[in-house]
Amino acid sequence: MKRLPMLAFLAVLTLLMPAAWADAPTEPTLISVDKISAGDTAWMLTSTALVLMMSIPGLALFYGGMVRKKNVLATLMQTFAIVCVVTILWWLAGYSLAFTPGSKVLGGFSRALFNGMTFMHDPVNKLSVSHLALTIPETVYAMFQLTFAAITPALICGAFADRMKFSAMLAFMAAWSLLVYAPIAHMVWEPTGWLNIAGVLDYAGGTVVHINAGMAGLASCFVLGKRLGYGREAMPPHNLTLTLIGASLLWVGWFGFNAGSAGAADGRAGFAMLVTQLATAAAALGWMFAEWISKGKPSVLGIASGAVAGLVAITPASGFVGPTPAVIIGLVAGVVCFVAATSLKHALKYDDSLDAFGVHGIGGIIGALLTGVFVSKEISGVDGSVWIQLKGVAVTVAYGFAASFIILKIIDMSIGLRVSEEQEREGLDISLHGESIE
Amino acid sequence: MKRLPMLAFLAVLTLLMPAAWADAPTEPTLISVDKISAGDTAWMLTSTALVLMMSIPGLALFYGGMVRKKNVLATLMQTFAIVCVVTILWWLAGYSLAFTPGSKVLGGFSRALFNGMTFMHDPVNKLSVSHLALTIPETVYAMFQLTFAAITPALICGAFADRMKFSAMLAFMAAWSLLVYAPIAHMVWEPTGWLNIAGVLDYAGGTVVHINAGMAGLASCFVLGKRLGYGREAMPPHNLTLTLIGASLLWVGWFGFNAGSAGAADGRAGFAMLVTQLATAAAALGWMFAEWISKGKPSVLGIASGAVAGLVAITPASGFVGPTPAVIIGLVAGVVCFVAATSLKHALKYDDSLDAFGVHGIGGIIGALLTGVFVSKEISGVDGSVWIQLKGVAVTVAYGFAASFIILKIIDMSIGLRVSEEQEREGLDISLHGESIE
Amino acid sequence: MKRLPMLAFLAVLTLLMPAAWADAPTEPTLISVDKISAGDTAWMLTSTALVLMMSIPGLALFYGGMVRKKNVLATLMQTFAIVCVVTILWWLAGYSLAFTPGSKVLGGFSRALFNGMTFMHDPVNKLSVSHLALTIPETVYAMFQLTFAAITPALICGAFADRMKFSAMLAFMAAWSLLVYAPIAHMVWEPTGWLNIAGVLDYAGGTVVHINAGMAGLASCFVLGKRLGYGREAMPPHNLTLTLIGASLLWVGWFGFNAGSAGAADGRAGFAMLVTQLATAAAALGWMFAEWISKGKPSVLGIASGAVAGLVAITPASGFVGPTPAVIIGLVAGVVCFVAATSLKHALKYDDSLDAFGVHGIGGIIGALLTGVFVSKEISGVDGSVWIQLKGVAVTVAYGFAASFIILKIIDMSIGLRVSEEQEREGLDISLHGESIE
Amino acid sequence: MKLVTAIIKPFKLDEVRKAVSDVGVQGVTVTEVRGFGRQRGHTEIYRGAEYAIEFVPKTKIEIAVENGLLDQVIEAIIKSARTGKVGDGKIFVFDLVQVVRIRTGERDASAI
Amino acid sequence: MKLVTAIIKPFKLDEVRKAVSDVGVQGVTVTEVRGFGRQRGHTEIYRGAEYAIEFVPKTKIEIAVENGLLDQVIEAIIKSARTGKVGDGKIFVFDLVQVVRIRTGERDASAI
Amino acid sequence: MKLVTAIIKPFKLDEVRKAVSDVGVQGVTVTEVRGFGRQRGHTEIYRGAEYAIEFVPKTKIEIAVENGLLDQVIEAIIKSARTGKVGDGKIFVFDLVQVVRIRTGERDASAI
Ligand SMILES: Nc1ncnc2c1ncn2[C@@H]1O[C@H](COP(=O)(O)OP(=O)(O)O)[C@@H](O)[C@H]1O
Ligand SMILES: Nc1ncnc2c1ncn2[C@@H]1O[C@H](COP(=O)(O)OP(=O)(O)O)[C@@H](O)[C@H]1O
Ligand SMILES: Nc1ncnc2c1ncn2[C@@H]1O[C@H](COP(=O)(O)OP(=O)(O)O)[C@@H](O)[C@H]1O
Repeated sequence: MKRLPMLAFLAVLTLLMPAAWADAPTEPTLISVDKISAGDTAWMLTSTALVLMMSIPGLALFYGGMVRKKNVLATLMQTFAIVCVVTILWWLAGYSLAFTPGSKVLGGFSRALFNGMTFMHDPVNKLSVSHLALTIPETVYAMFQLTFAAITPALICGAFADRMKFSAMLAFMAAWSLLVYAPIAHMVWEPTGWLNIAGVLDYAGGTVVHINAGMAGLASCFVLGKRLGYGREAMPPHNLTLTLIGASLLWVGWFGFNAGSAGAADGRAGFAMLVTQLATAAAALGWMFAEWISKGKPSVLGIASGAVAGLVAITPASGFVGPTPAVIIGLVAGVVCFVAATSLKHALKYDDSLDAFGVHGIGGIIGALLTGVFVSKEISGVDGSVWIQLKGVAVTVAYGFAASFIILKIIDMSIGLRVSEEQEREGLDISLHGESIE
Repeated sequence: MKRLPMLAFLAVLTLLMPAAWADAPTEPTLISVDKISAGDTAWMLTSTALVLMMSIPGLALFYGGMVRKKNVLATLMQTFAIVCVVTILWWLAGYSLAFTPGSKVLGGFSRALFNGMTFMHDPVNKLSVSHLALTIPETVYAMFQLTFAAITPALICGAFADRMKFSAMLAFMAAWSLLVYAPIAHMVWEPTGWLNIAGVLDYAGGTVVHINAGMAGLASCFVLGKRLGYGREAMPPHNLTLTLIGASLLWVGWFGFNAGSAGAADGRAGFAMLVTQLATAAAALGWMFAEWISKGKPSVLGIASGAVAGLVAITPASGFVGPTPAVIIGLVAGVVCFVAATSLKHALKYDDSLDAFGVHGIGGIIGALLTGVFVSKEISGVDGSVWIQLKGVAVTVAYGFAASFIILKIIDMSIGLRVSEEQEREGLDISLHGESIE
Repeated sequence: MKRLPMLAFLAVLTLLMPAAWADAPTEPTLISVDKISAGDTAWMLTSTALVLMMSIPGLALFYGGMVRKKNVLATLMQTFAIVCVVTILWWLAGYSLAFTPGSKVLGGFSRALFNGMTFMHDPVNKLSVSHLALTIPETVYAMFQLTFAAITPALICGAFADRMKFSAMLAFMAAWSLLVYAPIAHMVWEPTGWLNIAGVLDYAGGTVVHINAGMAGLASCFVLGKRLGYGREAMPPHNLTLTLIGASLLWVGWFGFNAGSAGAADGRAGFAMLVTQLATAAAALGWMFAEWISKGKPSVLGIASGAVAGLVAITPASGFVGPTPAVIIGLVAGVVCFVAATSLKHALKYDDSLDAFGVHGIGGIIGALLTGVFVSKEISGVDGSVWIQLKGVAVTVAYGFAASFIILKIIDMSIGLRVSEEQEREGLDISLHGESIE
Repeated sequence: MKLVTAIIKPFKLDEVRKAVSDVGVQGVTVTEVRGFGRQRGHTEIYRGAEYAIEFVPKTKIEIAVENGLLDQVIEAIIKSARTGKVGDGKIFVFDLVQVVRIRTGERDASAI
Repeated sequence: MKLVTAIIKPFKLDEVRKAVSDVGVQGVTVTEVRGFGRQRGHTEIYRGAEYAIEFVPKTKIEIAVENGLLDQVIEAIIKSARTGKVGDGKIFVFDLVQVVRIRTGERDASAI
Repeated sequence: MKLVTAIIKPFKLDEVRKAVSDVGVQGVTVTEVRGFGRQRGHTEIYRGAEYAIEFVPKTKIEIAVENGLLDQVIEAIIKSARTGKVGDGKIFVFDLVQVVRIRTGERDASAI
């Protein structure tokens, strides 16, 4: 997203505003408050709340319900703590590194500590806006992007559930947020980023968020190894009620994620929401029927997983494609992710415990590529190509995996990644947090 | 709703726009993007998210907490799957059948596959709007209406909980959505619909949604019969915590349902939200005190049920009445639905397991009739009458019940509606979905 | 809030509107509908839904998860019933007493029964607005304020969990809402209120909501005494999953609470949301690390409690301070509230069961005072001082405690406050409500 | 005195309780258990991972009786608990050396 | 050796455990059970449907003891578990044929 | 006939069940219990309030066997349940006066 809606706003703005305006700023700038659209701002404030709700409680519950009862609190805590840590890092440097011009691969420090992000009250009546969203206050844009930066590392937790030390998890996520998320976001979304210049399309984060998190997840299950007793002991989800609540809140919140990525309450946002709904439903049914046919029963975990796979796959495409392509993208994602999570994983014998890679990695790749196939110039005003998309995917896959792998190895060699066998047996709730649920 | 707010917008619009605009379109049309109100769009995007949240997780939890532990996942799955199926049907034909002119009883196929629903990017800068909401993109209007179409069949599930086959449930809901929901919605809300022409008032769906679902529920408990051991074995709700979460999310989401039915962020929406809050609180207290007095204790299930009864009853009235009438409507609904769910049902000896009819059918009828009594011309700009309302109620009661009954019988004779006795005993979670909660 | 954003709007409005407008109304008035901002209205409708979600299910779950299993439903019911009761009282007189001019300490009855709150439909096209929010319908402003009035008494419940009669609880909350909440809200927020005139700054309710509720909580644990077996029997939280869901929804909803207190979708709202996020994260981490260091383990209850402490502390400051002060306010609140809830309470030996005072009272005082330290004239257009803040705190502490204490004593002497020993042993779910969870 | 222990199908609990009350039993203690036997469990599949749940939910009831009442109680349980399908369960009888009613300190016969 | 089984009121568990430890018991096994007896249950009403919950939550404790310790243990339980109200529960004593400590394979006396 | 009762570590259940099946046991009844013994529990801290959780989760299995099978079963349990760490649990053996299979009314040996 970002770059294109920016053009979109400009297009619209130029119709309404003094010609002078036509040449758009390329970095955060001060504008007069009356240039702010209350309508756009209202929707972006709302979208920010919705995306935060995706992480807490949405994702936390989605994962929490799938683990064993002795690990549920530890799992919820991971997402909650990640949101807190990323918030502080975003303020320190993350936002600045991702969304200020800087170089082709990383932004600068001009916005560190949200330095220069102002609202000058009457009588001055000026405030700063991001060059990526000219009709809303920069504070709102920075908050909206913060919620993306927060949920992305939290997605990774699904891969290493039940066995990572909390301290190591915090260290990994902090490093990952600055060293992996910020650069990829900059390259793909910031106009000066080289993948953005190359024309890679990623409306709401299929590449930056999902492929990126999926690869980090894959790296983590290689580095950590399997859960104790994996394959021998039964490890059924302890309470899918939580998982279904989580999936539902992810779905609802995703409207903020995708339609919010329009940066405005406009026709583009409307389309993004509509195709998100269609792809999600198609994917949920795709997974459900694939499972029903191949395993004999349609499961709650299946339909919920399918919905998430659809949400992931439509994310990069949401502002670019029409209804029918959305249904196709959803169906493909639902069926392919079903295969990835139920067969591929068991075939390749790695323990991606809650399928962070199987759903977000695979689903993200499907979405990124199909965006190139189905992008509609009418809706988005741009062209795309599978090859350019493939380039974005390849870079993210390679960098996301390698960088995550290295960070994890370093932490493992320093403070150690994995809990002791007794702790794992007793369960992380009691051993790491000294708490348990009745 | 729909027709009247449309007039409202026009009223407002005419003040602001070229005279040419005064004669309003009677079918979806293309307009220039700058005719779109970002503020109205922001609120309608938000309302859509809120109404989806009513279904998942709201309604799913409201019902899920009331069933026995062995059926909770199956109950959650029903609502979730219905949302997915209706989404696809809405795209295929549902939206077109309900909200394009067509005949007096049903719309046409002009919008099948959302055909013609476009957003033409810069430089064209036009997009399509529905003739029922001229200041927001048609995509947003279609999505908003989709969430109504999705929750309505899900409400029915409360009547046949714990005993219907999942496959039969899918078939029934698919048929019902196209054969019962779409026509009723068209007749009541689309300007060409005969009940709309007749002047039936239904602001946000008391008739279309609640009476309709309530009657289908009643039909289903006649066709399916009672749960195994009903009346003999204890069947207490297994976890009212879920039910209270569900009732709360229904309440919050209902602001999108009622205030969103204004189609805009305006004075009408504000009034709709205010009266919704008043009626809900009055009904919750009404039910609670009625129970306290007659049974000796105020219960959590009681206050939650009362709140839902109030939400149902104020739905058709929300854009038409002032504060004091809202309190009266709420009180009446709370007390009458209490009697319906606690005495009437046991007297008539049908097993409306979670009171889909007792709350939505009865509550909807109360609301529809009292709308005729309390409608305020000042607020709504229209008159109403109990007799005209009665007409709308009668048609919906008759058609809703008969059509549902027939569809159910056909499914019963073909694939069969009810699970086997063993499956029902073992619980639907394990027998239908192969899952269970700890 | 209120008074200052009002000025803000005026500032903005004056730039856009006929000079006549410059002198602002000092009481609710009728204006033409086209003076309403759809964007501001959209955000305020949304904020209202968010703040309601904070109470139900947010706060209900936050508290419900912390009690013993036998009391969870009773705890959920308290918040739900309070929302209903306060809604009716707000309509009867509460809103009028708080937000119409009246005297320096209390408003008048001009808006009792929402009398005069109108929306006159086409062709008149006028509606009433509050003098405290001139760009949104008065219905929306009254609803937004209603959600504040509803959550405040519900916060108190944390102090007397597991031992108060439901009937006594209803009586206390009804009295408290009219005799304590309304006057304090009037004094602090209504331009004619003496603390407002004195220049006390309370953007979103640190004083009115949190200190006020915290002191009532403290009073109630003195009047009621400890839970049976307190200190001897183990009383661990039965299900922190619920508490974490609650904390998460409080966080998300708080964006409506703080950013909504701007009364508009503008730069002020954006800043309020941003600093809310920063302070919350800082406080959550502050509490977590303080606990980790002093008790050896970081707990889920700890990080969740810290987040709430941060939300409380930033509430009065949210529209007044910049990012870095927000982080400082959060850190201080997280650490100090940790000490208050874990040591102070045990030292002073009162049973503030779920730390209503420890978190809301202490956190509110910290926030109110630090607002005086960090207020930025650039952002808010006003100056503040710790001494003026201290005045506001002192008045609220004194009046809130004394009035609550007296009301409780009167109820205790009349109908009695506390359940019988058997009821407390058996658990309130069964003894008061005749229900239980599996 | 004897302690009669029966493992039964959970949904039969109410019937059995009534049946034994009818023959004069005044107290019963019930425990939720899981049973493994001829009656097979079921399989659950989560994202392709199949788990064979070998244990079936059962309910265990314990009744202390005087020798005189033993046979009637056993008969009552058999009659009320039987469905004829595999998994109906078992009855185990033990000798009781001593019984005490905590409230009164009464022993044996009078304590039951 | 004997196995002492006591059905007590749940909130008495800690007291009883301390009491038996004081007389030298080193191990206890506890089970959550539901009891039917002189003490009545309660009724729950859900939307007009009344359910009589006949069973009361109880806690069952099992203690293997050498014969020498039997009487002291019984006394300790009676003292600590008694409230004097109906529902205080029962103590059942059984003969133990054999006891084994799994960790060491020790038998009988030394295994307790 | 004897009833063999074993208190074991929960995660050992599957192994033990397989082990006893291998020596010919056809039925087992399992109960979730909590144990107090040499193995210590843990502490939980909630907002500064420390709770010592003295009881450790354990699993209790009950197996009715004919005398002939007794020793093999005990051996099988010891082998499969042992970790060598404190808390491995205990085996208690009782005399069974009578066994009935509810479905068929069969008694004793043939009922097991
Ligand atoms: N030898 C045994 N020891 C202990 N419990 C047993 C034994 N055999 C059966 N059971 C219990 O009885 C239940 C029913 O036994 P099963 O063999 O399934 O059917 P049936 O009772 O009809 O033979 C089992 O689930 C188990 O709980
Ligand atoms: N005959 C019995 N067999 C098994 N358990 C019994 C028997 N009688 C009582 N109990 C258990 O003891 C508990 C207390 O007994 P009850 O009759 O209620 O009070 P009291 O122990 O004071 O006589 C019951 O809930 C039940 O669990
Ligand atoms: N005297 C006893 N009576 C009943 N149960 C016992 C007794 N001693 C031990 N147990 C049970 O056995 C379990 C293990 O015993 P413990 O002393 O912890 O370790 P070990 O079995 O290695 O000696 C305890 O948790 C308890 O459930």
